[in-house]
Amino acid sequence: MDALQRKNRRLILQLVLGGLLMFGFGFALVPLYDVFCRITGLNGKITNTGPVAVEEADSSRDIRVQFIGVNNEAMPWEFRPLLNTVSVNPGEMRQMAFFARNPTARRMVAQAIPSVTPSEAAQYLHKVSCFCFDQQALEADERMEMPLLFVIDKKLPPDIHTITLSYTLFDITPVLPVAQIKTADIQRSPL
Amino acid sequence: MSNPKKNGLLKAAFSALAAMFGVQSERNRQEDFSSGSPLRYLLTGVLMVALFVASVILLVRLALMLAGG
Amino acid sequence: MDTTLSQTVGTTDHGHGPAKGLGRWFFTTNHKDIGTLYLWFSLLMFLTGGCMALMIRAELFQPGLQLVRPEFFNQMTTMHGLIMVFGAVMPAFVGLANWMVPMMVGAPDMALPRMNNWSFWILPFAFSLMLSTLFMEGGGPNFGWTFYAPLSTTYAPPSVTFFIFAVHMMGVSSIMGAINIIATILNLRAPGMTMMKLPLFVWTWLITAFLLIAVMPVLAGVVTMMLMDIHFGTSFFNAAGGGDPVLFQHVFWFFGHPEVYIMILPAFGIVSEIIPTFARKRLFGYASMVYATSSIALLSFLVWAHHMFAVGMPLAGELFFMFATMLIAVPTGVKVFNWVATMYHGSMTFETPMLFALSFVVLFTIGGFSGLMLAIAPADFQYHDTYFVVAHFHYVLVPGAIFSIMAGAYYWLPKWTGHMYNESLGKAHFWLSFVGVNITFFPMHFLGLAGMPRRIPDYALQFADFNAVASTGAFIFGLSQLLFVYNIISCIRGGERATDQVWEGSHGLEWTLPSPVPYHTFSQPPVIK
Amino acid sequence: MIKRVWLLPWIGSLVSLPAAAAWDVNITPGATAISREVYDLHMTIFWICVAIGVVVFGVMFWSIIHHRKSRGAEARNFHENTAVEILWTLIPFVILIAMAIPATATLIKMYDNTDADIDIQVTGYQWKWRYQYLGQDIDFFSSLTTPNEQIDNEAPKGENYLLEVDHPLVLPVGKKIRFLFTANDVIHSWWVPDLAVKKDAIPGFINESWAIPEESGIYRGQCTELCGRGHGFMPIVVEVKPQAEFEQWLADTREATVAQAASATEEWSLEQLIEHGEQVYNTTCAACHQATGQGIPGAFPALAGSPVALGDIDAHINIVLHGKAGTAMQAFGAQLNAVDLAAVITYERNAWGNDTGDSVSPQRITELQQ
Repeated sequence: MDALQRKNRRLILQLVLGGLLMFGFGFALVPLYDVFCRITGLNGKITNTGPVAVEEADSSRDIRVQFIGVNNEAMPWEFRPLLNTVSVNPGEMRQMAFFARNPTARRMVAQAIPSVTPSEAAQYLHKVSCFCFDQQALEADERMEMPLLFVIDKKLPPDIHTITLSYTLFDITPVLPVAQIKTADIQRSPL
Repeated sequence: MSNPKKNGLLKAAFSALAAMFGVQSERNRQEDFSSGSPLRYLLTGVLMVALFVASVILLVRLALMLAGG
Repeated sequence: MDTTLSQTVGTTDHGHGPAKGLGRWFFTTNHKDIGTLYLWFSLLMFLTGGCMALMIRAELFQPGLQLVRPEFFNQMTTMHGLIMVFGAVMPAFVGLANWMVPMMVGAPDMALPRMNNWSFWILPFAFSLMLSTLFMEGGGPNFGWTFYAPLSTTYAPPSVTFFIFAVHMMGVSSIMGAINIIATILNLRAPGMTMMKLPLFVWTWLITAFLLIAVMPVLAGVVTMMLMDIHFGTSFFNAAGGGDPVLFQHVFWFFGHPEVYIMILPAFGIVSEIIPTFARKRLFGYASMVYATSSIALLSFLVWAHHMFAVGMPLAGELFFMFATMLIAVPTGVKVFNWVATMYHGSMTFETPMLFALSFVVLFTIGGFSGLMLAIAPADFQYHDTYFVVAHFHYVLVPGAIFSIMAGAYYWLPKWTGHMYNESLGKAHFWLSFVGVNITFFPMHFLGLAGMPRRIPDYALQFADFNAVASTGAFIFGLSQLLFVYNIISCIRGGERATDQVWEGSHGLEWTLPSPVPYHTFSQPPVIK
Repeated sequence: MIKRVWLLPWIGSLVSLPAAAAWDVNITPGATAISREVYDLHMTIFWICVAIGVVVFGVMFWSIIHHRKSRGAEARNFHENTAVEILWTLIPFVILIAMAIPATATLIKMYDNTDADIDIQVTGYQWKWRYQYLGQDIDFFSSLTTPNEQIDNEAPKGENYLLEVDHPLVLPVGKKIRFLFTANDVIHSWWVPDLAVKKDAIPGFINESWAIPEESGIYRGQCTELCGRGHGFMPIVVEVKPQAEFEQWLADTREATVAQAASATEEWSLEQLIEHGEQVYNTTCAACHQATGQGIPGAFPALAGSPVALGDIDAHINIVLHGKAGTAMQAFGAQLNAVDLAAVITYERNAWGNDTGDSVSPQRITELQQ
C-alpha cells in the first residue's frame, strides 16, 4: 500500500501547493489590477507622471476639461475648483487651482483622490504636479489654493472632446492612538 | 514523415478546441485517453484558452474599429 | 461505459461495524458516515436558510413594512444567500460525492479518511459562528452575500470580523474536501476502472474539485484583504488610501463565477446518472459531456465581469466580457440537448428521481435562457440588480442545484438505507415543490423587468400583485420540504425492502453492491471487465 | 389521482398571468432612442430563447409522451452521433453571433462621447441623491417624501408610494444630458428605466452616462445597489420639461436660493422656527433619530433628553454642521441652508420634552459658517 501512499502524498502536496499559489494569486490581483488600470484607464485612474517634456500645443483641437470637487463622508472642508471648465489644447501645459477651507476649530489633514471620465481618456491626462500627490493639512479656519499642473497627451483619441477630472476629498486626520479611544467611538454605527 | 511529437501536440490542440466547442466523438476520446500524460492535454488546454482570450480581444478591436470609423 | 462486473463483492460485513453511540459520528473516518453527516447538515442549513427566505417573502408579501425593520431585512437577505450557497448546496454535493465517488470508482474509502472527518466537522462550527453574528451588537452581516466594499468594510457592523473568520473556515473545509476527492478519483480507482469508464458524476466532481482548489483560496484572499482593511489600516478597497472598491468586485467575481459552476457541475453529473437509468438508455454523447465540462473549468475564469456591466467599465472591457460570456454559454447550455437526446427513443418511467431530473432539465434551461439575456450588455443595464437577476439565479439554483440534490437523494436512498422511499409521498413532494418554485420565481421575471430593484424591504404599488403571488409560492415550496424530511426519515426507519439493483435501468459499480450497502465496501478492489 | 395531478403546474403558473392593471410584465420602451433600441434587443433575444425553448421542450415532451415504458416503447441503442451534436451546437452559435452584432452596435452607441448640452453631477448619499447642475450653480438634495405613517401602514399609501421626492431632477426635452456619477459614502447605483441609464456611483471615483429624453414627462427610478438600511427608500424622480418651462424652472430655482439666503437675514420667531424645523427634521433626520426623537438603541442616539440637545448651543450647532467622524452623523452644513439648519436645531432643542426655550437664528448659522 505504501506505493499508493507515496503517490497520494505527491498528489496532495501538488494540490496544496496549487491552493497556496491561488491564495497568492488572489493577492497578486491587486498589483495586476493597477497595471491593468494604467494600461486601459479602467475606472479613471490617472498616471502621476511628474515633469513631462514640453511639446508645442496642437491648436487644431480644443478639449473642454471640467473640474469637480467632492467631499467624502463627513468631510466639513469647503472644497471647490476655482474654474469649473477650462478649454485646453492637447500638448499645452495648464495651471489650475482648487480652493480649500477648514471651517472647523481643529487642525485637519485631507487626501484628494483624482478620477477621470471617460475612462478611455484617463491614460492621456498627465498630471505634472498636483495637490493630490501628498496629504494636505489645514489649521483651524485656514484657507488655501491648491495648485494643479496638467497636460493632455496629443495621442488622445479623436472622438473625446470633454474630460471631467474629479477630486474626492477624504478626511485622514490621524485618529487618536487606539488605546485612548473608547470602544463606542471606533464602532461605526450599524447601518 | 509524421513526427509523433508534432502530431501529438496537434491532436491535443484539436481536442482542446473540440472541448471548447463542446463536442467530441467517442473514438477521439478513446485515443486521447490512451495516449500520453494528461499534463500535455492540460498545457495545450491552457494555451488554447490563452489563444481564445487573444482572439476575443482582436474581435473587440475589430468591432471598435468598424464602428469607430 | 458499461461496467460488466464478473463477481459480486460486498462480502457480508465480517470486519468491525460502526462504533456505538455519538462517538461513531464524531470520530468516523468512514466515507459513508461522513457523507450522511454532510447530507444531514446540508438539510438543516437548507431549512434554516429556507426560514430566512420565508421571513423575506413574508415581509415582501405586501407593500409597507409589516414584520421587520430594514436593517434586519438586509441581514436576512445576506444570511439567506450565504447559508444556501455555502451551507446547503455545496455541503450537499460534497456529501453525495463522499457517499458515491468511492463506490463508483471501486475504492474502499476516500484517500484521506481523517482529513475527510475534519473537513466536515469544521462546517458546524463555521456556521454556528456565522449564525451567532445575528445576535451580536450591531447585528449580523447586512451587506448582501456578495459583501461589496465599502459597505462591508468601513460601514459594516462590528460582527463582520466573525463573518470573515466563518468564511475562512468554510473555505478551508471546501479545499480539504476537494483535495480528498481528487486524490480518491485519481489514485484509488479499482484496476480496470480507467478514466474512460468513469461515470459522469465522478467526472463532473473531479472538475468541480479542481475549480474549488483554484477559487476558494481567492475567496479567502479577498476576505483577508477585508480583514486587513477593517483592522490593520490597509486600504485595499478604501479609496482614501489609494485603494479601489471596484478592485473588490473584480477579485470577488473572479472567485464568484467559477463558484456558480462549482454549484451546477455536480448537478449535471447527478442528472446524467439519473436520466439514463429511467430512460433505460445510455447517456447520449458521454465524450462531449466530459470534454465540455473540462473546458468549462478553464473558460469559467474569463467571464467574471459580466456581473459588473454597470460599474463603469471602458467600452473595450464591456465588449470583451459580453463576447466571452456569449461564446462560452453555448458549449455549456448545449449539454441540455444531450439529456433530451438520451430520453429520445428511450423507454421511460417516471419515478420521483426522474421527475426531479426532468424538471431540472426544463427549469434549468429557463434559467439558462434568462442568463443569455443578461449576457447582452446593453440590455443588462435594464436588468442588472433587479428581480430579473434574482429570478435568473434562483431558476438555475433551486430547480437546478437543489432539485438535482433531491433527485440524487431519492435515487440513492434505497441503496443507502435498504428500503424504498414512499413513492406517492415522493411524487407529492415533487409536484408541490415544482408548483411552489414556479409560482415563487416566475413572477420575479416580471417584477425585475417592471423595474423592481433587488434587496429592498419595501416596494412601490405597481409591484404589489406579483410580490403577493411570489410570497404565496414561497410558502408552498417552503412547507412542502417538510414532506421531504418526513419521507427521508420514514425511508431510513423502514419501508418496502429494496433489491440490490433497486432500479430496472441502474448501471454503474455502486449498484453491484447489496442494499443496504455494508459499512465497508470494496475492501478488495472489484474486477472490472 | 396521479393522472390529473400533472395538470397542476400549468394552472399554477397560469395564475400569475396578467389580470389587473398593476401587473406590468415588461421593460419600458422608454423615452430615448437608446432605451427603445435596448427594448428591441431585449425582445429579440427573448423571442430567440422562446423559439429554442419550444423546439427543445417540444422534442422532450414528445419523447416523454411517446417513449414511455408504459406504452411499450423499447429503448433504442444509439448513444452517440457527433454530426447531430455539431449541428445543435452550431445553430445556437450562429444565432448568438447574429445577436452579438446589434448588441455591439447599441453598446458602442451608448459610449458616445459627443459634447452634451447640460452636465449634471449626481452624488449618491446614504439614502438620498444630490443633483448639481455644473456651471449653473444649482445644487439641491432629493429625498423621499413618502411619510413614515404610510410606510408603517398607519395611513393609506399614496399613488407614487416610495417613488416621490421633494426636489425632482428637472431636465429639458430633446437636449443631450451628461450625468456624472459619484458617491459620498458607499456604492449606490442611479437607474431610471425610461432613460435606460444605470451606472454605479462609487465613492472616490467618477462615472459618466448620458441620455437625450425625447418626450417630456415624469420618469421614476430607484437606487439599485445595496447601500444599507435606506437602500429601498432613495428613489429618483426626473421631470423632463419643454425648453421654455425648463428655463423658467432654472430662473425660479435661482430666485428661490436667493430668497432663501435673504430669509436667512429676516427675523424668525421661536414658533416659526419650531414649525419649519419639524418639517426639515422629518425629511432629513427622522431616518435615523426616528420621528419620536428616541433614535434606535445601540445604533442611533436618542435626541429626546439628550445632553447635546439640552447642553451648549454652539456644540449642538457644530455637531449638526460638521457631523461626527467615525459615526454615521453626516455634515449637514453642506446639505441644508442656514434657515433649515437654524429651524431644525431649534426644533430639536424644544421638542419631545426638551423645552429649553432656546432659539437659534439663521444669522447665527451664517456667522458660524463664514
